[in-house]
Amino acid sequence: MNVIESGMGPVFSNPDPDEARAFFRKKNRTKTNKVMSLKEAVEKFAHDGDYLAIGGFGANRTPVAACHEIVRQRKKNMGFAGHTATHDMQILSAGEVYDRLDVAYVVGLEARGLAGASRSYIQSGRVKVTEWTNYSLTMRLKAAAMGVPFLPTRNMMGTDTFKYSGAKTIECPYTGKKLVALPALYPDVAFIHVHEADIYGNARFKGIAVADLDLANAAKRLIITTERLISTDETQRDPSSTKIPYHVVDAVCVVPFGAYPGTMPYEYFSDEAHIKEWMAAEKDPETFKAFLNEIIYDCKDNEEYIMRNGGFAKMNELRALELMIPKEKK
Amino acid sequence: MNVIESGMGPVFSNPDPDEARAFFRKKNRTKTNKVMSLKEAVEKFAHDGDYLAIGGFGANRTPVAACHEIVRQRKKNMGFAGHTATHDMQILSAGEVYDRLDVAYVVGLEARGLAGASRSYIQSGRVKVTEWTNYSLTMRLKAAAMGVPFLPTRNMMGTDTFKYSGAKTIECPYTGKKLVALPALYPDVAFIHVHEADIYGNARFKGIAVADLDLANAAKRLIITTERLISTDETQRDPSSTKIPYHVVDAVCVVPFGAYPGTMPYEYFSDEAHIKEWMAAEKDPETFKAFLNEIIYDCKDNEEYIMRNGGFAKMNELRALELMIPKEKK
Amino acid sequence: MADYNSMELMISVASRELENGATVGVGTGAPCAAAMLAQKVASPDLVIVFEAGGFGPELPEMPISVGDSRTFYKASLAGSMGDTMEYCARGFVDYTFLGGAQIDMYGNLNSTVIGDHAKPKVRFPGSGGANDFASFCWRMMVMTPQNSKRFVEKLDFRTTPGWLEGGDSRAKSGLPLGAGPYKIITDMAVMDFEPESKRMRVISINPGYQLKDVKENCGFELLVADKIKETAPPTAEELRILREEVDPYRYVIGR
Amino acid sequence: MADYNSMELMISVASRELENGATVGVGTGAPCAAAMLAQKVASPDLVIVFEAGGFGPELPEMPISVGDSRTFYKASLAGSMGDTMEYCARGFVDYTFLGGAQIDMYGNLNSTVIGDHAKPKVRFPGSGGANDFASFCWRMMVMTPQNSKRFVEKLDFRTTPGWLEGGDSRAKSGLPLGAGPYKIITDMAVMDFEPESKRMRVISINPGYQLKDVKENCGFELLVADKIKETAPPTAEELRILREEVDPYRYVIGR
Repeated sequence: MNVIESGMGPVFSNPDPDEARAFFRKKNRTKTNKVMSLKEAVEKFAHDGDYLAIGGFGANRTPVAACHEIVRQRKKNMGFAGHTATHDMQILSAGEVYDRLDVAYVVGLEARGLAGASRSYIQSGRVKVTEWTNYSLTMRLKAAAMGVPFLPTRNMMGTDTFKYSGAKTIECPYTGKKLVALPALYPDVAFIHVHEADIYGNARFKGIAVADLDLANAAKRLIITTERLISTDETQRDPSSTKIPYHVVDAVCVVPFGAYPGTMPYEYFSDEAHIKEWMAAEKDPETFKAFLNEIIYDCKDNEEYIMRNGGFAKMNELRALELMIPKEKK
Repeated sequence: MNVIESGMGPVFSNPDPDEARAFFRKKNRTKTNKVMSLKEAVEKFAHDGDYLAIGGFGANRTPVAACHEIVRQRKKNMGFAGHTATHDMQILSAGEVYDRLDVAYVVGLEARGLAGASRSYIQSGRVKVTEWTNYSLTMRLKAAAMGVPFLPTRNMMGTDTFKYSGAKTIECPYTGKKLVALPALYPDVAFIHVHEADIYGNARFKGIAVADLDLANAAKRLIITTERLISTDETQRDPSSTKIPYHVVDAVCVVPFGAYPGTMPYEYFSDEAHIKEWMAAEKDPETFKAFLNEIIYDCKDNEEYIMRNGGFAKMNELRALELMIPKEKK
Repeated sequence: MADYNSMELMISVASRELENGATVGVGTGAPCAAAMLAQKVASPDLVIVFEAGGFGPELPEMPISVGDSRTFYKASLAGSMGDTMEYCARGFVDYTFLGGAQIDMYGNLNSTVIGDHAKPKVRFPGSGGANDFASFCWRMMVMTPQNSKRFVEKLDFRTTPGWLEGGDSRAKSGLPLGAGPYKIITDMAVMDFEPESKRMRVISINPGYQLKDVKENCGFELLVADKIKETAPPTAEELRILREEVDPYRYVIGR
Repeated sequence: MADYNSMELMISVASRELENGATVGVGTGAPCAAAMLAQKVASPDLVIVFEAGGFGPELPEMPISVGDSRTFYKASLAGSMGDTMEYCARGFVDYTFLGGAQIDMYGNLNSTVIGDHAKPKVRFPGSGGANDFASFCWRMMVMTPQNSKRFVEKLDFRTTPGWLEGGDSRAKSGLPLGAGPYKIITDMAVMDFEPESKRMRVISINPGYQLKDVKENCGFELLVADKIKETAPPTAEELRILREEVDPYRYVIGR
């Protein structure tokens, strides 16, 4: 079909739905207990060179513990989908985990400011970068979830964002209008943090979905980190509440406070003080090295990280903040 | 762009997203009390010649009362999206409401058999018919919901279903694969039946969504019929449970048992005896005329229809059936 | 005279194709009965998929509609039609059972019209989700009574894709690669499709029938496998479960 | 010396553009403050939209992230990024506020890089949802301090579409018709875009500034409306609500 224009950015993953179909055909759909430690799940399902995508939105219902574990295991040369990647990006950049990056929003922390280390890593020129937008990355995951090689949208046109993307423009067969065609994105491995899941992987969360429903379907391997386990009786009682069915899930890791220091809706608010610590530590390489040892490399797991950061007292404070419970009423 | 093949069926609606954007831009988004009678809603929002689409799936969470009211008000020359249209189709055919039809599944009642009157009406040659599939109609609504003129899929190819459709085939700009391009479908008016809604139109339902989420967004005018009203405090308390937000809703009609004689999940099972009555009555024009007078034309509203069909006793029976409560335990 | 009827035979034979952990897209009636039977005999983790959005239910009884509440009872997902079909399109669904008023030698199906489309002699429901399931699911199967009016040389309307014109025509069509018709199970025999020509081929004959019967009741020339087996009849256990648990009111298997 | 600062002025001016029942896509900071102020002054039914999926919340306080729980507090929808952007793409969202490191005379924005893309002098976050909002929402507005380093003749990188190269270039680009930059609100003035050329045009000047200041602090040639008004300063009520209810900790309006 005649392509009108092509972006010059590399596409880091294969949009071919038949290649993906052959993979998904082999995925196990029996009801098997998939509960394992996050350490084991990362060892088993995340490999050097994989294309990685994670759920949530920057520092909101983000699988932070999973990002820590990926860094702790010193994974390298990964591709990464940076859709509003903020604190997650700080962590992955600190470990220099990725060397190719689909960018929608990176090196920023929204209202908090900029993420220095992420920025210097990308400015170092050691990272291949292709530009997209938040919606475009979502649509690329949706295309994969739908089993089609591309989806059309009406954004990006007329900009350098398009020029430095891997997208193409085409003409609508019905209206003759120019449209952007976005190539399907099938991540090799994805992590999504949820409120509740059963042992097979039937998972629930509350609040905004961001891109997680499409991500769950698009990812070739999916690890669920969950605040807590629930019984399969409960997921079966109310299938309308299941957001991610077990068929697409490879591992279930029980990780309380797995989104800390980010926000987990209805559970705990973000620890802004700790994120400020990060931003400060990032400014000096030596300080940052010590800081990373303290909170990641020297921690056995997320529990140790939480305990080093104030434990239950801090978590209870953050819960009160999230629920907007006035101090005096505590 | 080069179209490889084009189906020969007419496309009954304009897939142009800019035309639709101009319409949606003017839609009222203030919080206004939209509660009105179904009679008033149909008078106000459903017009002769409109393209009509309804929610649910044949005889499952289908706005049956709305179909009755449309027939009662003798609407004519409508377009209709027949995605697994079963009992709803029987009603609309009885009223000869439509004269152009996008077909995925019509004239059938699934395991129950065939709908005689719908069949003869279509066989009469007085109805323009374009062929699609269930998924294709869903995707046409999704394209409209996404504000794009078409979406690509991988079904329909190599069949007469494609040949008699309004679809086209195109080549993927990334893989060179042949794909079907489905034109966006923006219904002029749509009806969706739900369990609960507030006065502004924030609506919830349980169980399968079928195509209702995309339909709600694709429709230019949307009427919600609901089993019951809930407070806005409740919809605001739990926005994660809202399936259809008020912004897209034009009217809220409180219609208990509004899906009868179809199934309403967790509320009441279908009245198979009554549907059999229909099928029997359809066989003879005179009998059918009398039957329609009895259950539609001579009924003031859905309440009268329900009362004529056994009232609360019958509804309680159907509830027990739906919840699989053994008789002796009632 | 055997102690089972042809519907019970077809359902039992079909159910044996569904291994544990497989996914199958079904409609109401016999296909659903076959899936339920498989779940209760050898494949407890068979994932049953309904086009309206029910995914992985533990069916408490036969659904009347592929959208009624039974189709998402204790399900892993009460989703949308889009969800179901996206699972299929993504390659997640192994099998589907379909049917029609006519079938040809390549397993293409007609469920739309007899006669001219503009003014049909008989209008049938149309594709529904059949064309979608047949396009996306890896292996399409058909359970049907066999006769020359149903097994035809040429369809009045090709609603649902089989192997299209045979050979590599489907591979060239744009439909997902590697998916297509797999087994045709009739009251008389079981057919597959010859790998090169993609033509329907008799591989086993049901008890009480001869190859002659199978050929006489088919409107096109059937290929015949080198070795034809006799179809294994329903076991006592299959019959008991089918009659007592799957279809106690005999909606599908009849009396 | 006025009893308000330039941020308070910009937020107040911006908030007046948001009529009751309008929809506005915002990020954190000043845009969010303007939307909250509008809700509390004259537009209680203003529908605030966040890209991460929050739709129509009653913001209890300033969100730290466009995805935190405040963005769907008492909302009409806690949806997905796709939901939000589809609302925008469908023409449901009237306004959006965006910003950037650089802006040109057609309202195009750069939030990606300074210098060469392959090895940038400075890497900024990139589009995020900005390109999407600017493509889809009917009227894009910018609140920004004004200086020649920010208001430039040529962007280092065009992240987000304004009127592109002006004239009918946007109409020909494939972007949704009729949408584009609407007002630019700075610490010195308010600009709109001349309908034919689509070039930035001064329409009102803020108290305490002269046209001369506005021109000197802009890296490209500004058009000037026939009648230039003085920008109406924040009212006492606007300042009270802004300081006491919208931003009591002065995260945005500063001290």
